[in-house]
Amino acid sequence: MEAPTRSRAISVEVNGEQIEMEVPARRLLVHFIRDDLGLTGTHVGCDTGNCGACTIHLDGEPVKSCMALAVQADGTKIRTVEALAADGELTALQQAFNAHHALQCGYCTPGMLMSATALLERNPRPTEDEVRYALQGNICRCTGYVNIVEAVMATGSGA
Amino acid sequence: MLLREVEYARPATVEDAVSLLATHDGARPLAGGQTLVNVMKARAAAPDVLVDLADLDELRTIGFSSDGLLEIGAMVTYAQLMSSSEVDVARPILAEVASTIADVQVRNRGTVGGNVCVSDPTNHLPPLLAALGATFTIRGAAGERTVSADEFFLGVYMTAVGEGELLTKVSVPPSSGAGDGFAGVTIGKHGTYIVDAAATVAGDNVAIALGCVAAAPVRAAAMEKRLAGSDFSEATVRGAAEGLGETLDPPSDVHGSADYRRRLAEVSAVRAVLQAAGRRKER
Amino acid sequence: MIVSGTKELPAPRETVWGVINEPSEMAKLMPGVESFEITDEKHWTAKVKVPLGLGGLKMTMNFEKLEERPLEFASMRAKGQGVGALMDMTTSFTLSEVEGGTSMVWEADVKIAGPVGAMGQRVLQPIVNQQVSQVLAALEERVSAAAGGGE
Amino acid sequence: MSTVTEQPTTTLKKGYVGQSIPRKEDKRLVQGQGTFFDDVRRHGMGYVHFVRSPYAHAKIVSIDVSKALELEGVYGTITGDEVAIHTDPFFEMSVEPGGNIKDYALAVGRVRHMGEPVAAVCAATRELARDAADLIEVDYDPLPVLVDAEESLKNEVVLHDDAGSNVVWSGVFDWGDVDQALADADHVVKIDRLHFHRFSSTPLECAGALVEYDKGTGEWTLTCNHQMPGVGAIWMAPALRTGIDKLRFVTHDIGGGFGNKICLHPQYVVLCLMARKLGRPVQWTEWRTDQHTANAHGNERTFFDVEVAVKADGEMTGFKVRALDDCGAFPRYEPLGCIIWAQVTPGLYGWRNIRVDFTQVCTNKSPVSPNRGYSRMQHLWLTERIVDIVATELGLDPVEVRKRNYVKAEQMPYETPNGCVYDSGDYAAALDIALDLIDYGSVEARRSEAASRGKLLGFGIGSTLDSGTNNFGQSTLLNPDLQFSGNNEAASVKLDIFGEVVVTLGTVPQGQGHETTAAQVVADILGCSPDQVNVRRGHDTWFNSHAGFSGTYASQFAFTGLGAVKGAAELVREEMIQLAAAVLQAPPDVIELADGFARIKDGPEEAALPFMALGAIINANNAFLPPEFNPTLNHRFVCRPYFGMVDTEKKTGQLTLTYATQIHAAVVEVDPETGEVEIVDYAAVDDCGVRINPQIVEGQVHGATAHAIGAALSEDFVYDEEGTLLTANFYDYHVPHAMDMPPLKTGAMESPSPVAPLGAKGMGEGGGGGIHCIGAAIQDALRAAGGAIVYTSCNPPHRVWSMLQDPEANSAHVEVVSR
Repeated sequence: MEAPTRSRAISVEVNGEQIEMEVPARRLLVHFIRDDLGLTGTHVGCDTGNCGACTIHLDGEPVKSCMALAVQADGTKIRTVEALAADGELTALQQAFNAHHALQCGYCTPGMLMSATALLERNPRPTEDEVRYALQGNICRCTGYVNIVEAVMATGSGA
Repeated sequence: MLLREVEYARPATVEDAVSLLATHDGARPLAGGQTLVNVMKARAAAPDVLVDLADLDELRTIGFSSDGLLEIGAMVTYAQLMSSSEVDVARPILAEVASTIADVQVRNRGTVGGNVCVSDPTNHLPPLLAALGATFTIRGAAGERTVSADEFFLGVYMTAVGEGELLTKVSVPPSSGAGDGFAGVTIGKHGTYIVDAAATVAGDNVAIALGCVAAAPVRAAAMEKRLAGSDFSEATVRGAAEGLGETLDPPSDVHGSADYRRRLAEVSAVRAVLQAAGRRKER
Repeated sequence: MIVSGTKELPAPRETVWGVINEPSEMAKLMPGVESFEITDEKHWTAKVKVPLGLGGLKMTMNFEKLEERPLEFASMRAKGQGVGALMDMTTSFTLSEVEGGTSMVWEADVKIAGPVGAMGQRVLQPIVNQQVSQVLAALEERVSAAAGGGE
Repeated sequence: MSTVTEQPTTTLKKGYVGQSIPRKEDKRLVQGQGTFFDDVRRHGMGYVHFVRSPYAHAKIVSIDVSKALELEGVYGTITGDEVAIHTDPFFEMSVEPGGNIKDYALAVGRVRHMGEPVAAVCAATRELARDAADLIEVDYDPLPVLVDAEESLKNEVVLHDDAGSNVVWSGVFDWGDVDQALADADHVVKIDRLHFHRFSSTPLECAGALVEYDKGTGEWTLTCNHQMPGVGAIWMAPALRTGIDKLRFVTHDIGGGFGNKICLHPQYVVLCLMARKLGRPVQWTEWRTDQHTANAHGNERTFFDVEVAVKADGEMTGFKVRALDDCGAFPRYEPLGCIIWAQVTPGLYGWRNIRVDFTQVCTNKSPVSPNRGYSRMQHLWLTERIVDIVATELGLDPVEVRKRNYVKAEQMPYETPNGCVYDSGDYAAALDIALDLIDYGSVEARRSEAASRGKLLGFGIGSTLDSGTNNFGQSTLLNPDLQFSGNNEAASVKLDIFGEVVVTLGTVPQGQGHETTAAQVVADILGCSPDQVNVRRGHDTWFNSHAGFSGTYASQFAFTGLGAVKGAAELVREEMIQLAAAVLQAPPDVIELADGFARIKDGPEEAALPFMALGAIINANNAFLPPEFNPTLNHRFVCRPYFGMVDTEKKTGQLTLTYATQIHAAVVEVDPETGEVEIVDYAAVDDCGVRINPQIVEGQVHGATAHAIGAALSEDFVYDEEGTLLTANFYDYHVPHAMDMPPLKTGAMESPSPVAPLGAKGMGEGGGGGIHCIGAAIQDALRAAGGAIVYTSCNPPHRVWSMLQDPEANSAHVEVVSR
């Protein structure tokens, strides 16, 4: 049984690429993603785990990366907003966000896209209530959510 | 947002976890981290050693004990509760309440064990499990013991789980015809509760537990007695709730005064009991 | 935040007074005390790791006796400075002789600032109550030990 | 490529302007490729953490940084003593006593609000800087705390000894003859107290900056999210004892501003000192709790002794009020808030007799800064509360009393009692659209249906004006010695060598889509597609396309920002036509710019020059041009709105130029047992003149409404008597999320502005209507349960519940004196 350590070598698949790195045990996953990996699309908007701007996929599930330690991600698969249009081709959801003016400052958008992508992967044709329920953990201060909900539902119905 | 230095270990077995917890001063289990990591970010409190329970698959199972109790592993997440067929069959209120805890992201990580061991008065599960008559199995160097909800919930961030011990599972009696209810007032939809109440009506008896009004869940004993064997009509239930507020000494804060919480306790108890009574099967 | 109450202690007033008036005794009652140092007759400091359930809260507490009327009344002020919290607490004890021991009326005015304060007021009040009840339990234990077998 | 028909250049060709084209900004933002200040790294940069006061009011006895400096990886510290030596206090705008306040970049000798920065420490990593901050020992000696503005007026506890009083500014505004109006009135409605609470827009991205110091040139570069660099530099340069051009502000993408990123100069000055002291780049990121406790709150304002003159037929002829504004520990953008409300003195109403006795004081709370609707929202809330209380007390219908008293469309442009001019609008028509959207006719039926379910239904209207394009001359009504007046914004447009149109803005967008709307305007003027127009992202002082009042604030981009773009584009257009005429040997008036070509109208196919040709000639092939003909195809234009002078005696004048209308209406259901309020129907109608990009306008209405609903039902900065902020982060400061927000119905009208360059009015700060209409709807719902009067702007469940328990105690002491 290994003794507790102050830092730890972790191996994480990030957007399809295996990353090995020694990280301090106290480093938050969101800071590992932003500062160590330079993937600055994932954002920090609060310090109590309420706002969801730091939402990524961990082993396929949307989670808030500000409430996990980087060492907890050892052995997992992580997907961040940068992976959505990895081949340069925007996903239907990203295009719908543009078409429906579903973003203004864009700071909550990465987290919003990761939550909505996870929803659509599980429920391709969500109702408005299901969309709002899925996005409840993602705060936006610019849009009042009107166009975001519209864009997600439009993507769902293939409009 | 930036934690103090901390040591971290990720044991492979429950025994290893228990031994790590026993041998390191200031060691704390790390389950979903949806409260503990926030408290560490605020540097409001700082464990010296984190024992990550992520690899203890044994604690992630949901099943039934030999005598038919629903057994929920301490590391079962809220999302697992929501999608579990065993829960849906045995005690669906658990999934119903879990589905209103925080948001999708938190429910994917937050665990039943974390919720009850943090024992924050505003957490959803302590009053619910108290009303359902759940029992809590704790493993330590001296072996395993099981305690009731009254014995488990001692105060804010304080439970029967001592230094060097680990909660392994929560056992919940199947409803077998009983009706369960949960009601209260939240800060925003599906937000943190200002006051909540859980109720279960089995045959002629009702168990009512109130949350957010003290350091641990409070049983509305007088109201339970008054309702035993009653018709559970709205008038009867409202009558039985009178005076409940005065028996409480709830905190006051920016979301409500003690007096507001006393009234909400009565309103929540009535609504939970009526919901539970309405869901009884064997009537 | 004001917390108050009465506590029945199974010991004569002299014994209770002997404990609450003696800095070295009072220091031992604090939950999670690690070390303490008597500066002078009216001042002492204690290094405390308040067991907050989610992790210890390290604090240095500076105590100062304010007022005392032997066997009847004592009040003191404790200023705690630690990482994550700043505490300023004034407590008073009023003793009265009752059948079978001493009745102690206590009152504490607790001000907490800093991150712990920000973790939500509704959690703070019960935490303070818990810490106070632990101090009272320790006091009762100390007092009955002193009254029973003597030192 | 759409065909563009030729029209005189003064009015825009109907082309891209007016269309909801998708935004250019989105491509990068939806891929996580935006650049926010915290994304930018520099080699060897240090992370800064501020040590902040846990006390609301205390003397600083001593600061010991020695332990922090011994920590491995710590680069250095800055304390208040160094700030007092190396910098001067920030420039104060008020007259005495407020003008004597000393406001340094860090607390000097005394802390005046919880969270106030006391020292800064810089280290190799974020975590180390935070650890070092815990090692800095500050010894405080607590002082008595002031958290109530009325208490502050007594000056028993004085925050700023240099000022000797807590009063920042006070004065009386008296227009018309309110005493006569009250004497002639059939009813005088008296309201003794109304309170507008303290909250803020809490942009999701907190404040911060990366600051580099160039030792050789003595220049600082701030990669930051300051939304008003023009004024930021005016504060910082004198404090740092340097020239204004030594401060280069660079912004890329900003995660929301809403006014809360205007007063960042204190922390930025500390970063400048740290960068110079350590000789390395330094970076500071503010966390959410820092922003709530110490960055920017909206003005908290209490109104006393309101008296309203009402005629028998429901006409309201005037009102008087005593206003007390709490600006927190330091007047940073204040006391401008003491006059900005006067842009909308009568609200939307025609009363001519208004007296406002206005006082602003300091308290031991976070300093205020402009917050969406700044100071006008507070005053408009007062006028709407007056109208709804008058209607309730005199049994008038809230729709009728508004229609009777609204300024009428035929009176536009309408001069208000204090000399502002409402440029255009039809308030009654906008109200009708809102009533239609919310199916006003069915309200009573819905009220009884709700009652059958044990719920109290209520309907409310919130009419508001979004005054846009600030005349900084209004500051001279506060302090005649101030040397600020007028307004300006700059932009540059150039045609590059390969025919690409490049635009640089002086404004600082934080989500308003300036790159897109600017491209629409330029495309229509130059006759090309917005895709051909590259609007550079953000603001950069080195673009040299900014002016003294550059920034994005006060709902003025549509006027000054796009006005500058239009001006610059028209200069380039003129030269393109002259150049094409010279090359094509034709008179200028037969040349047209369309589809990316300069060509002879209806001329032969080959008589058309692509933009690339013009760009190439000027930039790389211009020998054949006659010596005296020297087009540059690169122009900077400053849009300077004309206000005329203000009258400091009568306190009158044009304080702003455009007035966008927003009428909101809400239907709510109140749970009488718990006080919970649910919005069951909501409509918002906007009239901001010509809409450059309708979808963007609508987005602003949605966002502003969400801010209002949050403020009306949950967002409140509450302090306890020790000055501790009880809602210090999103755990207790509840911001509406997707499930809290009701579906919003929106409507729009277009009353073009006769004064704005494009007929487009600034808009975006009119959301206050949401606070007004929800308060009115709650009051309406409670009429059936005791009739409590809504006296404050934030009504969470516990407050609505207490209004139900004791209607009398909770209603403002409203009294009607009738003749």
